[in-house]
Amino acid sequence: MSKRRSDWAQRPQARFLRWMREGYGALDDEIISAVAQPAAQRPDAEALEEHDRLIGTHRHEREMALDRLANYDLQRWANTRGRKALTRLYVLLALLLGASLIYFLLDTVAYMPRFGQVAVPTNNEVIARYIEKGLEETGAINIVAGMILDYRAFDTLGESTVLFVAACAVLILLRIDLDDQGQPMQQLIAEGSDDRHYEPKNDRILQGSAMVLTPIILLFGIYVLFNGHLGPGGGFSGGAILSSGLILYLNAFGFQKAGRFFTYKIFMWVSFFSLGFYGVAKAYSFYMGANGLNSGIPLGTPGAILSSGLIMPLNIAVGLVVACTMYIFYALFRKGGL
Amino acid sequence: MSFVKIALLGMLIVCALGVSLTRNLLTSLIIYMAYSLIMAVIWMLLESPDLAITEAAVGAGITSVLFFVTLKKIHAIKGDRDHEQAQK
Amino acid sequence: MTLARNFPFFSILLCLVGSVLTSVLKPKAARALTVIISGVVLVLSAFTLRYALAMDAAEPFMMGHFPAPWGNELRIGRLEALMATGISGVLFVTLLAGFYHMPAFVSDKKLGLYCIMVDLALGAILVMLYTNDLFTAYVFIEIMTIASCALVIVRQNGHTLVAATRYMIMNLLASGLVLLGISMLYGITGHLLMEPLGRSVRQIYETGQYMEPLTVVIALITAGLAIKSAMFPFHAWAPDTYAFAPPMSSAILSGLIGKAYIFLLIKFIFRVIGLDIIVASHIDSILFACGVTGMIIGSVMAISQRDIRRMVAYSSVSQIGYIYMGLGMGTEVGVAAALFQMLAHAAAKSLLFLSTNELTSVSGDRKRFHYLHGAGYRNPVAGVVFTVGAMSLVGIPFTGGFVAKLYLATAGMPLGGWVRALVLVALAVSTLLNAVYYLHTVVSIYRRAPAEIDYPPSHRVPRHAAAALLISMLMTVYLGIGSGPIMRVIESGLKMFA
Amino acid sequence: MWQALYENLEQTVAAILFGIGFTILLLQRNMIRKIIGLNIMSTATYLFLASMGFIEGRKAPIVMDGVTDAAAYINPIPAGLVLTGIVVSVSFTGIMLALTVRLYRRYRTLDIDQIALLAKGEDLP
Repeated sequence: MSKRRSDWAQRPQARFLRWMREGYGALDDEIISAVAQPAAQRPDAEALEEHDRLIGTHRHEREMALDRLANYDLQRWANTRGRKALTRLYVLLALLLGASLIYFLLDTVAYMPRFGQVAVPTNNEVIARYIEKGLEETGAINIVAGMILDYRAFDTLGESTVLFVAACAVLILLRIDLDDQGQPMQQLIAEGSDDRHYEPKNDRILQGSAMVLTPIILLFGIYVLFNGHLGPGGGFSGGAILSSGLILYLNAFGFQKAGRFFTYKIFMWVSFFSLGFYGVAKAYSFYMGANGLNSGIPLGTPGAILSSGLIMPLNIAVGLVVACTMYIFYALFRKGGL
Repeated sequence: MSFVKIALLGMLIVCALGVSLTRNLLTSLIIYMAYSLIMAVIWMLLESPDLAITEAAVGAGITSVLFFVTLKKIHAIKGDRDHEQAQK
Repeated sequence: MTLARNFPFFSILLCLVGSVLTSVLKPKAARALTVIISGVVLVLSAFTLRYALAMDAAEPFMMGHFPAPWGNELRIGRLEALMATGISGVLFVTLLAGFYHMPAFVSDKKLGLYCIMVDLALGAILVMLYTNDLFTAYVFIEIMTIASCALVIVRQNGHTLVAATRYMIMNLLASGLVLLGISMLYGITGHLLMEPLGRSVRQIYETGQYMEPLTVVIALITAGLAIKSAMFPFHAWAPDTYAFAPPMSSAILSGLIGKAYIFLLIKFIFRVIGLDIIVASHIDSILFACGVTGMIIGSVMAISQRDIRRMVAYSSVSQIGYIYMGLGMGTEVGVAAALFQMLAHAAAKSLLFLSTNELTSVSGDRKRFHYLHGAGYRNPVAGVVFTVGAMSLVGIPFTGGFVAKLYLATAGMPLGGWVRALVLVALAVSTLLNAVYYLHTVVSIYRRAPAEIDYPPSHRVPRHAAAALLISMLMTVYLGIGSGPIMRVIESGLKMFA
Repeated sequence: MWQALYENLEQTVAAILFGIGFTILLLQRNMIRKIIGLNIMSTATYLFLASMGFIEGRKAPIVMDGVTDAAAYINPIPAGLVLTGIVVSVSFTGIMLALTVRLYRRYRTLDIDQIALLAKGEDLP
């Protein structure tokens, strides 16, 4: 390009003026001059006004042309050698970053307290009280359950809320909305968001084993759920086991049969009641605790199934939330609804 | 430090590298499942049965199911597409 | 034992239970409930502020029957109450002014879910303001991340999907760093609550044992929170997210959610680590450098945009730079100035995003500047409000932004030679650049509209929305005129922090 | 240093895994692998956290035979925290996968860079 740069329109002050007037960015000027002819010949504002008036009607087309050009350049650049070299540079840098991160972390680990020792900072008065007083203060045999549902129950409330908010976010992303007639939107189904046409496959082996396994899995899930304060397990694992039983049933028998007992309404109401119960129950206990009042919830005999105050109901509530969330994740991924 | 623990920890690293280095998505997913299961065993060794049961149910179970159903959605599992074509 | 000390807890609980309740309501009722919740939270926070102003030292609030190192705790102090009042006030106004045009961006069926996300985001912000426990903060960081991702993707087009994916990847990376930091900190101190943590960290600093991990912890958590609040070199996710999300979501994301992360960082610096240890580890110099660079580069990027939404989005990067410059000064005065800038930016930025939307919608949803000519006449309220917001961010006297810049400059004065020079030069250059792009926009919305472009018939803005916009404009002006009492609350609140 | 690393073997492995996950997240352009990288990163953190609670020769924190002596059981706090963490990570995995499905449905690819390119030129005539 051996075009003379002495044009008034190319000077910085003219660019600035034009930019104040018209609004395209000063830094994009190069692209503009590649598409459009230089604006004015004579160095005065009147000519610019004139020019403005002339191109006014075509402004939209020009903007579009600029966008197309920029995009074309971008797409072409994506296949050039420069881009490939840049990608290689990025890979190298990322590897370097990862390696240096590992190095720094290892260096830190070398200074961390030794693994498995008694005299580490974490072995302090906090866990002494959890272990020694945990049984009488929370009534739970499983100290972890007592800790997460009584001492640090606010974290766990947050955690159930994480599940709820995740389920809602996936609903936003994947649910196929019904139109006014209550029919699913055809366009979304055509996009392949629904694979209902795969079912029912009526796979004998699958259905037979599901018949046997589903009740066992569900029973085991309920056992883990109800046993959370007595042994390993609790709301999260129990809920996940329950949902895996439901998913197995769904896969073997199809959405129609599963939809008889699990609909969107049921999901919302179960979540509503479980989380609402959790929130209200814990709010009561937080309020009582913060204001120095006795909550008056009996702890029962440690070791009995009906013991340790609120922990078992809370476990059940958490379990229901987890089961519903996981099941609805699966159902939404499969067909965008229940 | 028992031999089993060292072997398991070594396998964790191998699995993590394997996820990145395999070509097939399904393979890397299955390697990730193995990774989760090994993690569950390690938690059992670290005397945290609560974690082990949760990791086995949530990490290796539900997460993998979600991954698989996604792969099915994006037709990365080959059988499905054939099935679809056969139906048409 | 007054009832007022329960108010922070009540407001958090209200948000969480309200969000669950929202899930079973019809969209219209859900919308009303969300607005009511934010209004009630505003009232409760105001009462908390009154209560906090009357007390001598910050109070812990036990979440349960167990005191500090054992159970979760909230903490009620002046600064927390002030920020909660400011943020819920801005949110209330934003919801009033923004909800009526949501149907243009969100399908009716998904409005209920959107309301859930707004409630939960408010709840998470409140928890991060009030909490006294690092792990609780982490859990609610995750809630906030997911909720804010959902705030972006309710508008379902390709751009928001890509922006949300970027946003999620960066933010989850940051969450990972924060969690690693928290677990290392737990490993070397054995505590998760802030008071005992602060004591243990002091002990580590004095004895020198585990000092190396402590430095790494500071780096990890600071980096994580900096990524989440879009500090300059980590801002890559921000402009697209802010530009393509529905305007109300952009206002919430940029104005409020980013501030909650920064507030948590300030809490971490003051209450867990201690300002002197941060200064000794030189992390503050890095924050300072990033802040100053961000101020300039964000403004330059904003100038080069051809689209008004992207311009406002990039200006947010530059404004976050101001906050980090204040933080990076490593003095209490600097942090106080940064806190004031947070309030000023929260008020001005939400107003800018909302009025920008009004301006573009009277111009046929076109965001290029030359289509906006005359938009200030087509919708006079939005024009005036945008002008005031722009003036605040540029730093014209009698607005919040001016006072914030003044405080920042004053805070820079006592610092050593070249740092002081850098502060002043950066403030001057950035102000100049801000003036260039904002005044250009103001000029272009008040230019005569060209006759060839046909604009849609102008719709009436509902009265409550116009009133809300005007109220938020008055808030910005109030921050500029009545800044004295607010600054005194901030300073005494910072004293209570230690 | 090597001796210390060997003694803290769990934490060493966790640090390496965190780095690997981080690198996968940065390097891989395939969304599914990115998500796996995220998961590896978070599980590494959980391993790091859980290893801090272990004390040689002590039992899992489930009260047996009424013994409530602090010297009998390991630290229950990391277990509780990791439990929370696992649930958080399954939630964000769900969301990321949902995003992936939506992106694939629109752009028919999993490569995030290509998706970004396609999205840029999308609403042009």
